Amino acid sequence: MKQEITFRWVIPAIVVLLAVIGIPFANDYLLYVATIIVLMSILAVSYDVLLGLTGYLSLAHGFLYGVGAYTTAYLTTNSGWGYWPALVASAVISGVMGTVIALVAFRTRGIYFAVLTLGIGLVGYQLFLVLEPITGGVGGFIGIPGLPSLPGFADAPQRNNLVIALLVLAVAYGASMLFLRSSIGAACLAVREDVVLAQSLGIRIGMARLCAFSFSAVFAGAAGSLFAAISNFVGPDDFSVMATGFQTVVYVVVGGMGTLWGPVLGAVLIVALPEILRGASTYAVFIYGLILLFFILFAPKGIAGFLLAAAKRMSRSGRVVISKEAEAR
Amino acid sequence: MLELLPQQLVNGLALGSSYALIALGLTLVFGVLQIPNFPHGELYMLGASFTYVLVAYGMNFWVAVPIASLAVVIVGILLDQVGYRRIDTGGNLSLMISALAMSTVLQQVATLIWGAEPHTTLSPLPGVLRTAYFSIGYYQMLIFAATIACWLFVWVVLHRSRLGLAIRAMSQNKMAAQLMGIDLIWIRIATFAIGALIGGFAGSLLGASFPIYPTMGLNPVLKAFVILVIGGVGNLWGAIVGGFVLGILEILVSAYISSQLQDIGTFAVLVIVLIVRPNGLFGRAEVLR
Amino acid sequence: MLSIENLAAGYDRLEVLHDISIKVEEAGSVVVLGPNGAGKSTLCRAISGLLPCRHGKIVFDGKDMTGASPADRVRAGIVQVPEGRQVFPDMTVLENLRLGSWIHGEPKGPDLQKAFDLFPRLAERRNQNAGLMSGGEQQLLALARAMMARPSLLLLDEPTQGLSPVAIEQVATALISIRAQGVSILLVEQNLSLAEAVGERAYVLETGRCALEGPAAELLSSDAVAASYLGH
Amino acid sequence: MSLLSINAITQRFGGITALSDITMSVEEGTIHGLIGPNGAGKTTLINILSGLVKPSEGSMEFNGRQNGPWPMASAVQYGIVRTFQQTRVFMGLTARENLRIAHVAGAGDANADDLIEALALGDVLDRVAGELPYAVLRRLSLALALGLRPKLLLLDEPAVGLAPDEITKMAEVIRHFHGQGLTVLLVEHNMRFLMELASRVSVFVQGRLLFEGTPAECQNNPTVIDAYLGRGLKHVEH
Amino acid sequence: MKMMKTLLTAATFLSASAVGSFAENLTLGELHPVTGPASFYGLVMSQTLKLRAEQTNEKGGLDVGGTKYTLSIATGDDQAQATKGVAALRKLMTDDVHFIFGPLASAVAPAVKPIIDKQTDLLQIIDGSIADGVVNGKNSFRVQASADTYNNAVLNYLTENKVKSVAVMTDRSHQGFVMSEKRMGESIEKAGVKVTGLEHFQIGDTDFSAQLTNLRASMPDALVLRGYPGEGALITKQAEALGFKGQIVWEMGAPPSTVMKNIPSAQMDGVTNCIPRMMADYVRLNVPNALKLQEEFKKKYGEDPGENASFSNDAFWILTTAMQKAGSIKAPDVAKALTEMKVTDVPNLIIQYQPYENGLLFKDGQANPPSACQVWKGESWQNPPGDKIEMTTKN
Repeated sequence: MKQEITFRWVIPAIVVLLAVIGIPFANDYLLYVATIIVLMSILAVSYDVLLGLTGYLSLAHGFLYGVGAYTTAYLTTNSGWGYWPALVASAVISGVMGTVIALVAFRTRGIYFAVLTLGIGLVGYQLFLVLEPITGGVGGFIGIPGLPSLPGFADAPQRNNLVIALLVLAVAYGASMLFLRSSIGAACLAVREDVVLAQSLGIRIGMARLCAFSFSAVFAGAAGSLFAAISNFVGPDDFSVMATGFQTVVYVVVGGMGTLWGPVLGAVLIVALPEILRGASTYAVFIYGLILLFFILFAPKGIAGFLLAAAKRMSRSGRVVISKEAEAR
Repeated sequence: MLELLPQQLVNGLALGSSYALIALGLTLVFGVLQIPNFPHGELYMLGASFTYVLVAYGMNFWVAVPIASLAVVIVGILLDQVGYRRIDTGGNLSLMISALAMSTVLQQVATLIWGAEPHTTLSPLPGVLRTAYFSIGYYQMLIFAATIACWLFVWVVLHRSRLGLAIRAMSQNKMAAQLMGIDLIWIRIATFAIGALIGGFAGSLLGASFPIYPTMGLNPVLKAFVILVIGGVGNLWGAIVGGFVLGILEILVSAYISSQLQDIGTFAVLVIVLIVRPNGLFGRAEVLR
Repeated sequence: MLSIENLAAGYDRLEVLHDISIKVEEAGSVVVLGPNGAGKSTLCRAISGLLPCRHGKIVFDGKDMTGASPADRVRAGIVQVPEGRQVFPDMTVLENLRLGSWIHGEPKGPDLQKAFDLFPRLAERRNQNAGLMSGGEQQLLALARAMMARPSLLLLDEPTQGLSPVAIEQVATALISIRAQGVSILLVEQNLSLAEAVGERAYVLETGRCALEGPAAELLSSDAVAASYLGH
Repeated sequence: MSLLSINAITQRFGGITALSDITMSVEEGTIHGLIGPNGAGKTTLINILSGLVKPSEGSMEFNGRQNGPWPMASAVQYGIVRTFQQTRVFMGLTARENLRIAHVAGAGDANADDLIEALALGDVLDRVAGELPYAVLRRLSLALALGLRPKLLLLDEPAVGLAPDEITKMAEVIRHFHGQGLTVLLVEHNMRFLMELASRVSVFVQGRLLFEGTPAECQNNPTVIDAYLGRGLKHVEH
Repeated sequence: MKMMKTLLTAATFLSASAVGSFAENLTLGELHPVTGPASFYGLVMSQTLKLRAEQTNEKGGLDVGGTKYTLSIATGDDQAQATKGVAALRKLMTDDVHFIFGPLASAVAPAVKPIIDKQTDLLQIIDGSIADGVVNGKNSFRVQASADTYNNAVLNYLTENKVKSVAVMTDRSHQGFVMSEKRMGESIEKAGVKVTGLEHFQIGDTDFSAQLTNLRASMPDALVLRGYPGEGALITKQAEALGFKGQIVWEMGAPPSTVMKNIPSAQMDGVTNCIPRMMADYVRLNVPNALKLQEEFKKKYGEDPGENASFSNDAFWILTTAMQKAGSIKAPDVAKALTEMKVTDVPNLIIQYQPYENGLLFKDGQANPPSACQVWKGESWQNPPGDKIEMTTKN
């Protein structure tokens, strides 16, 4: 447990460090891939608050991510909003949408919850296609304004994108940590571990999981909003259940559920992997599937589980060494 | 437009029978083993692909169908042994992810072997029955009959055979089944084999009317999950009824509202069903009665 | 016939049984008594193979069964009537009985007849779903179902649990007639009257250990058992 | 004054009647024992009182409040808290996180230090519950319930599976909190343990309330002895 | 963290290898789906480009302003997905690639457009996507037809054959077809042909009976199908089964090999496909350059080049010719040369582009490949009797 708390700080510290070192030198491609990784990390971290804390598997988050993206696209292109208000609006609208979905979906449990949110995700994807006046239909939005420049990054839009995405990730990560430590977070944990016991301790389980769902929806919206501005283009394909919705689950599970930092590593691995495998293009998706299978079969606690176990071993062997020294004296 | 209703209903039944055929194997595995076997869609794809290959090498279609289906059974059993048995106690989530991972792997293997281009086995039974009110292909009628036959087959196995007795016992009370001296591993394998057999058979037959390509199983299996929820997990009769309901519903939405809203209609019904009845239309307790 | 030597078993980190040794003679009947939490059900599960032994040995008919699967033990003749009856609720009485004879294939006429002779009520309800029957009837069904496997050792885990005195009497009568057929019985019970009616030898478990052992008649009438139950 | 009164509660599951027409009351400030052979309906009663299951018939009053039983969350709010026969804590979380959940859910500012000291949990706070020894888990699960500062604690077999010295410790803990004004309804099979603690005992047999009295009365009442030991089968032919 | 490191090293390694170290090297990029569901379209295009580059190198390289350049093709696999396409393009750009062929997919073209628009030293020649609004005429050109050219082919067919009424079914996941659907409907109506119904389906659908039943009831003379050949074949079969007796008109790239894999050839008899002329069409019309590519492609890869090879082939020649004309391998110079390029300037073209004013190849970045209708007969598309091609290039 102690190790886990340490990791909670060490991993973000490493990310920040890498960013500070890497950003000035990285080329546009690496910056872009890194930006996408960060976007997916925002999704993954906030989604972990739902999946990791409550154990409810939602497949509707691809849709919520899309709601954020389309909201920003619409507001900045058609209504002339500035980016920052559009970001807030996207998060809020996605949050509200998420809350409505949660109110409906939490009537069910287990596999029914997964299938219901799958249905919502599929309907949502179709809505992006069909509601052409708002979403641009299959053509989507072209020409979405980019992210506003931070001071000092005016000449380097790619770096600017990455820095802003990192800032939002920091907010998402911090907010998730606060959520985890809050009374609602504790209540969510209780719901995941043992619903009956949680109830017997007087926890209003409905409220707890609703909060977790809404929380994750807000940041899914924010991530979507960033995606729209960074891509300058939004089309329905990125928001299908199989694209983003299921991918998010994969980040969290491969990374290690309920740890917050694990899902970040999951997003890093899963997004980076196809890029690394670009050379082995024909086999890329195949290898990707095998790796996923490997994790779920042999490392069900994800990368986080690996690291924690390794850390534990190291600290243990460290202790042994120290005690031997003590004996020698 | 109402004068088209008979034809549209026939269309719905034809579509529904293809859905039901796929849902049948899925619901069996789900009902008995509580495994959301997402790669059922890929078993369906493999049934179709194997048949295509065999026919391409000159084999008679009707000979190829059982051979391809049996080959799929082997794949199905392998899936279970590799991907599910180890994590059986790991909970729904692990099973689901393992399922999706295997789904991806199978799709990719198929792409590497056969490429991504769609192809269709030539229909062994062309021709159309035309009446005053509707027309329907002979092959569609055959699929309809095959759906009912498969349901009967599973029903007979479950309710009239020793194996079925053990499968039902296992689905109702694993511990007690063990105390009867039943080897759960074999029952598990048998259940998967039957599920895969029907999945492969479905693909084998439907590959002669639908295009075959590596991701062809994705849509049908999503629909099958919807049917599963509507019809009740593990409820065979529910899978058939649910399949037909979904088929007719899709056709009616497409015909009388808009063909753009076909999918929205389907999934909206799923959402509404689950809102009204959180455990599915026919409830959850109906496991393999 | 059955000999349990220094058995230890439990769940996760909790060891429930420590160092238990019990013997059942050919055609003998043994009762294991004890208050709740003494480890009676754990003992049953260890004998039938649902729970692995951590320590010790289970020998049946001269064969070491310690690592055998539940199915192998059933085939060897150890058949358990589990606690809480555990009939298959959505199956008919007849189907439950067919499952009972699983290791011998489809039930033979005489086997079924024997079961129905023993429990005429079951014959009347052969096509009714087991889940719809009363607790007493379910217990009789569980017993009949176990007999379909033609056990040489019948293992019963608290068959009187939650039953009315009338139902308990029916169970007792059935057990006596089963014993008369030469089937060995290992009865794990809390209810002394059934133990008195059926048992030859008795063991008393207390917190996972054998506290007392001796001829049933002697042991059961002694105050020691009552003390162990009622905390005198 | 009775803190809890149960009025004609009946519970049926399928073809089986688990409780029939139970009427009894628990006085404020007492430790009230509940005994009976397995399957007598004791746990079912606890499930009903704590709001886990709804009874088929009947009602209850608690602390002047009528129209119970209430759903779990409300029951806890009114001061009825239960423990479980099987050890139930949040196995994946540390002891500290476990306690945090309980305190957070509680009404007020429970004196955590007293609780941790009384239950001797100080040394294990940062360990994951799933790795703790059984006896500690039993105490932790009790701490979760006590953290909510209940008026009435429904204890379902707190001593089950414990070694004799641990049982003594458990009795001390219960007495400690009883001394602070806690009312306890105690289901227990370990008679020595129960008889030491309880001032009144109700005996359940087959879902019925057979007898109620002091522990000594129970121990010496022939019907209780027969029912509890299951003696009194006269008609079986040998 | 090891992962991150691996990523960094891998990326550095890849970029280093792609940039190369000789000044005479010139890398041309392509965005095509060489894996994934659309790979059977994309792979052929990639192969054609590589074939052309190899041949050029064998002849001593591309001579631009006196310098000989050895050509290499850097493949950006977009898997026909928007985000993958953007990443692939960014990677190519990072690897110092300034010329991009592609993309093929209509999902990718709009996604990469914002990036390309912003670049000053990047030139794109689209050889696949027919999506609306992706060509800017500054640094983005298209040798493939626009959706409107596709639609005009159909319109011409309808008017020439005096079709009185028509029903249209469109794949609603195909950006180019969907976005131009309304325009197409209007222009058909304007030409005096009644549109009795506009229905939709989606790629991967297997049942079209509801739409077809409705369409059949509206009794159109012709049924136009816009999408991909897998669904096209299936709709054709189902339409016949439901008793539709009118003319079926396809509007899709439909290689005979794919068609034959999905429908018995006899059932295809008489189906007409109205699209820009493609590879096989030029082969049948004995356009010498087409025959040459066919032969060379078959020799190297053992297969026929497939429908889209002509676009990739011509994109290659148009770009390299523009470089030679500009005497520069700077993208803006080459773009300028493209704007001024005449159809007759480029040798080796397969497609007989119809020149704009002054014989120009591009107008606002869009080239104008001729379209025509072919009729299925036997085992492939056949040019209708009397069909002949007006040669606009030196062959």
